[in-house]
Amino acid sequence: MASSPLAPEISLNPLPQADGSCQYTCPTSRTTILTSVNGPLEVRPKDELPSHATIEVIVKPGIGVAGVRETRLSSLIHSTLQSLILTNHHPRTLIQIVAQIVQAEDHTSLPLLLTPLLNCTILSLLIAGIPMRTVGWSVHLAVVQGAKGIKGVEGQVFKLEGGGDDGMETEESEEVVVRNPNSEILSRAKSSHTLTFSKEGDILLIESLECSQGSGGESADGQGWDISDFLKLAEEGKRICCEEGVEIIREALADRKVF
Amino acid sequence: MSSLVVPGQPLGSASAYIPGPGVHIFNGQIIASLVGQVVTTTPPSSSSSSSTNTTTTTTPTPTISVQKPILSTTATEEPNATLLPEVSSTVLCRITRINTRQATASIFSVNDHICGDEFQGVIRVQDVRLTEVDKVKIFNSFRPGDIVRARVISLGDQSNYYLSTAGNELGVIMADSEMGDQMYPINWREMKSTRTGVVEERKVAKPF
Amino acid sequence: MAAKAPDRRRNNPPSHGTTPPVFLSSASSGAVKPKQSSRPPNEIRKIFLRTGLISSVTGSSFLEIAPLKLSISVLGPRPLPRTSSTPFAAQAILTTEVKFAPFASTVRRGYVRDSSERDLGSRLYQALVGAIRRELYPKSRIEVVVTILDSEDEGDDVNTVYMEEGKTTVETKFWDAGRSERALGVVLAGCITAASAALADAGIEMFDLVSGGVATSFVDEVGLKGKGVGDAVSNKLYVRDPAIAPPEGKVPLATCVLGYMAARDEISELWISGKVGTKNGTAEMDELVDEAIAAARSARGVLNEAAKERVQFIVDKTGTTEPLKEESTDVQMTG
Amino acid sequence: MPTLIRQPNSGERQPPPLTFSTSLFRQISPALYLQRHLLNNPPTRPNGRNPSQCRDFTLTTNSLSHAHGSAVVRSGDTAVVCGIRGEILTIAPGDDPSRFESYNGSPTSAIHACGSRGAGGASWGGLVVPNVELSTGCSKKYPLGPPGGLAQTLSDQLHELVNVTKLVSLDSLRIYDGDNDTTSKMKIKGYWSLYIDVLCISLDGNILDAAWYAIVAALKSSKLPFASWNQIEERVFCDPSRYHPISLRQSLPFTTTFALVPVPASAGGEVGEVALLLNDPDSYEEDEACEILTILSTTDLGTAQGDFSQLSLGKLRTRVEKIEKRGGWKLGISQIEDCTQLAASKAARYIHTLAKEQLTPM
Amino acid sequence: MSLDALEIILPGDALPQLSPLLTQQPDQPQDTKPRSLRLGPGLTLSPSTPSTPILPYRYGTLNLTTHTKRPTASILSTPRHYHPSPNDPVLVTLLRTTAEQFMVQLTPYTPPAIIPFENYIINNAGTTASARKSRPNLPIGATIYARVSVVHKHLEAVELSVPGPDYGEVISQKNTSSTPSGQKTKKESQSSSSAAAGGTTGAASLANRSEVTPYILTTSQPMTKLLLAEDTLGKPLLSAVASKVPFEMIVGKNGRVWIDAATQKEVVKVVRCFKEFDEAEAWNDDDGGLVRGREIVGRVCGR
Repeated sequence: MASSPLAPEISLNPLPQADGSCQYTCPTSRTTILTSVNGPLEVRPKDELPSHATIEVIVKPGIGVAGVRETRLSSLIHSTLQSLILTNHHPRTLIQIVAQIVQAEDHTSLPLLLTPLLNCTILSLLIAGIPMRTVGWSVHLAVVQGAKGIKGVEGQVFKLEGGGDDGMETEESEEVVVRNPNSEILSRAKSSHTLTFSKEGDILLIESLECSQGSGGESADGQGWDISDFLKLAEEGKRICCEEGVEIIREALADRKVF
Repeated sequence: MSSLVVPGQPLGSASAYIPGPGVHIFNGQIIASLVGQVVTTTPPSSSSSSSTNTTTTTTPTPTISVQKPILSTTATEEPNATLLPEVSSTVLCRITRINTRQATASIFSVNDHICGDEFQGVIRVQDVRLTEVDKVKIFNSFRPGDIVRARVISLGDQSNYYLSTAGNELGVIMADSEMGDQMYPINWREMKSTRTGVVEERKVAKPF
Repeated sequence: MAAKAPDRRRNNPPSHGTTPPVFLSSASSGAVKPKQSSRPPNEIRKIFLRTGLISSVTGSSFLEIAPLKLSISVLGPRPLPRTSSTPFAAQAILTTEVKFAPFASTVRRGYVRDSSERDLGSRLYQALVGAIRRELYPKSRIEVVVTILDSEDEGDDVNTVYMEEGKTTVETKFWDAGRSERALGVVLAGCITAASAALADAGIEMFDLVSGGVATSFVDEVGLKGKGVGDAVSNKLYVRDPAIAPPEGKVPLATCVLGYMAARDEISELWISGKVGTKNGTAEMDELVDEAIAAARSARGVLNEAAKERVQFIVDKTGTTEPLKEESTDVQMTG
Repeated sequence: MPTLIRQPNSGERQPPPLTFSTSLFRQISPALYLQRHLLNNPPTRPNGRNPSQCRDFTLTTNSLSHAHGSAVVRSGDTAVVCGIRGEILTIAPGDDPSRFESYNGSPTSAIHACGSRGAGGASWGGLVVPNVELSTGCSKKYPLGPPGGLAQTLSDQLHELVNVTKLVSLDSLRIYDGDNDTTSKMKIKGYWSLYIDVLCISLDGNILDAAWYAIVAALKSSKLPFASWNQIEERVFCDPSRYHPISLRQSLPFTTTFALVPVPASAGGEVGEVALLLNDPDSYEEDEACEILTILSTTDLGTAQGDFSQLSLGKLRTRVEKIEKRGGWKLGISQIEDCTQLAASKAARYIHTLAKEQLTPM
Repeated sequence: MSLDALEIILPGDALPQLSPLLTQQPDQPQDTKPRSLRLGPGLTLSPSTPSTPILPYRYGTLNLTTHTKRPTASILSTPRHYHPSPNDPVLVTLLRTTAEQFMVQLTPYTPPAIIPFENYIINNAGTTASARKSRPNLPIGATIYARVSVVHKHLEAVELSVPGPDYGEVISQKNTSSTPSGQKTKKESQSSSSAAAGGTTGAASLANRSEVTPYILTTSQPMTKLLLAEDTLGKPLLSAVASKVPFEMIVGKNGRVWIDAATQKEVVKVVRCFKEFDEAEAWNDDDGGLVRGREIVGRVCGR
């Protein structure tokens, strides 16, 4: 069903017992996430909110025990979902989201994991029929300096200004943006931007950070990027999420018979 | 301006004063139990019923108490108010859960003072109003999110205070409608939404 | 710190663990002598105590005695946790927590409470529980949380190694039996005094303020040889609020720490460790306890001033008409 | 006490107004109380500051006797103590030290390239280990006990900040064999591992900025003893007489945090909601905010000494190293632009206070 | 956007088809009251965005019924979880009896629902169960067929009611020769199809047999919808099964089906047909599960 090589492989409701579940594999960053959503359930008295549903997000790592990094991932997802889900429909209940990182190149790299986690969670919320205000989609863009030898899937690598031909040949010193890069490209990237937009184009989550290499100290003095570059990138991210992202969702849901 | 006293400081003999708040009695002495100013209030010299039972016929015995001034600022709420709901104190609370037998609420202010923490109280169905107690429906009296003025009728069990709204000036003083717009009271059992004009049933407190 | 299991809820150090730095000082400079405190034995060190610094809790205080710095916060009468199965509590339940900051002592302490911290916590509970009028606050709990930011250097010389022509000897010059009790004693006394100030600041009614006092009995080093335990030792020196290094040529015998209610003249908590002779009944012990009480009484003076100072500040402020904007009272931490 | 009358905005018969004291009104409907403040123009805030004004802060460094470096930062009612302790990491003979050489392979992985996760254990860290402790009775909202969600998120954010900014130069943490003044490639015998422990004394919102400023100030003021490998004892020993500072970046990065509060604004007839940016929110504003925006930026003020505050910040080049925006959907992307201006002015004040503190070391 | 029913609506989509219903039709005479639009499940009012007054909050297809005198719009979708809505027929199990109501289990992992005694009507005369003597003593775990009466997000429990003798406790009619006083067994439910497709007639033949315990099967929401719509969606499967094995069934919208047949073996056969059909998600096929249904029944019921 993956119309373009960039589109993720999505299988809906792989888990029969869960209210809503989804398995999401990003072909380019080779990350696979399995999310299950259950709700509205009975909530523990101490987590109960008088007029809202409590959203609980649990991220389970691929290796080992959930640590500080997983708690941060679940708190980022929780704050994004807080603005998507209509929690006043089911007050004093619990909406529980469990996301298992099935396969990832680097199990602790936040940018590599955040985008697949968000997309997979949104899809399984839709399937579970949890009341939502709107739908969102996330994309991970990496800015790479000197893009020689980056073998990306067709359409994955593009230049910002003109966004012109996304052919493979790129000059040496030129800055290029790679969509949903894998761990190897990310390690050579200058900066990584995880952007999540809602269907109407409102921005839900930004997680952009500098990721050049080096042993720190004075050698890292010149790093950082200008805010105007970021704004251009955000526009591009918005286009990708609002147009392609929503299309992917509609396509995924289309083949499920509804009656 | 009287000087400040420290807990443990004797203030006078127990026979000379009636102990008010902030003091305690220890082998015949009135001892301060708070850091603050000593305040002696003498009851009105006219023979009020309380003074008849004191044996001394001379000046009525003053009550002595120590008051710790509260840092009440508009910017921060009073952090030092160590207030606990006591029996028969009027409290403001927010309804958190309702079922057919009782409404659970969280108390955030006692006698118009904000208390530092929120205590949990329960309004049982038989304490909602004075008249026709058995025909009361909790669902038509309170809704989660309503602000209710109630009176503490007992310390209750270990996690709940027992509250009652039996009284005209007790009940819902502020509520949002089903759609979430503010509502204002039109009579003692109905409130009207400001935006849509929808009427909803509540046990309303008399506004003035 | 040995490579124990990683803490799931915190950032962990590198996998094969790290060890505290060990100092190698050449023998020629000799062990550096800890500077002798010049104050007379019956005088306690200067106490810096201020209350009401944390606005988001009911009561708080900050205490500093030379190296020891600790911050206390009191969370006023709070509701009992809803699901607690405790029966109806007619009076407030007091809970005390004492925690050293990881950087507070020479050897870095972890985040999980060790035995000495739990011990301090229970002793602080004993000292305070009697003084609070708990029957006024039924069905509630009062939490006293102590964070020790900097403490005595009770282990300073432990990790100094002395190199003598190629042979390194690990020789601890100043480790004696009563050292850790003296250090923890000073910390406990500070906690008791500061906790009473915080409780007073929180406006919680108390029978009396509790101040902490420490005293140690020393005896001449030479006089001790050949004497069995318990023999009457004549020239005993009592030092109130002892510093970590014993006075010149003296060896510590016993240390006494107590929580003392000056107005009621009652001891709420007493802890004596070391050697106390019982030759002539409890005379020796009484002397030591009297010294500690004297130390506690002088600490009580500072405590009264600190408690009043905050209320005086409010009285002056509320005396004025314009709504009070509580400006941030900053903390001057002297080095 | 001034009474704020809560008027229903329409309805044919004017119902009796409800009057509450300010603090009661703030307790009953906190969101409305904040909106009432932000709606009058110029918008004011309950704590008396204007929306783009951050709290004034005080800094004291090196006031702890057992830490290699320490800083106390108090910004409004948020007070934070940061202590830095260095410990020795001895490289096992067979082990390859190169994994400590760079700020690890993938940009934000908290773990070094090899063996990132012990079997079944949580992740092992790099050389610089920051941690935040909130269960010190710093606020009624934060229960005692093991670190909860907020403390763990903060610890991870600080770890990521250390990795992203690459503040500490890793080669200043190396321990060589014998005296290392000869810069030839000496055999590396061990590393300094820095434990950065941030204790929150009082919590009133926006603890990330205070914690990061305390870490930068503590690192700037810390001194490590000179360590070298001792052949005889096969161990690393330190010299009590020779201390050296840790070498950091010249242009210091700082974080600035904003809270976005939805305010009803009838823009163009349509009653929509616009988000108002509040700089340096306190805990009340943080609770009411729908979004939190944090910007990590470096502003090189150049060598211009003198009083920083008059510098017109427009011409200074501010480079952004991290943006984190979470929750809500009201932030206009263009609003981030004027956030970087505010970040630059705050950075100037941070550097100014730090310089003043360094000149008068304890 | 054409009103094609199969087009997927996502939460937050604008719904232009509804706007003509909301605004006063220009051609309608002014005096007629504007026909108000009733919103069914899936749609909600969103006052904060006046440009799109009606907001879908679930994905699915738009179901607009304008022919009735009050047009209703809703989003048709089959979430996996049963969301109770008023007067749904449901099969519940009794958890415990309190002073004034029965506590019953409607769906797993949610707070128990309640049947107040005054809603429990035990005979045609309408006498309720509130009087002690007229209250049926239902054993714990008894299956009750009831209807949802009050659902409200603030009410802690969903309120059910037993509107008449056709509802109440479900006892297989066969092995209790004399029915307990006043308690009608549920024999002919509106969805029982035993006599439907030419199988052996009526319940009489079920009367005189050895001990047979009926089976309560938990089915997915789509399967429940299929079983409830006997003559449309459910026709292929039910007719296939009924042709082989006469059986009696009561379907609760909360995803529970009570199945009874002449012998225990037949009960098991019917249960296995339904279970395999559900697990194979045959209701998702284009032919409504006709082919696969028949194949499953053939395999399960043999000859």
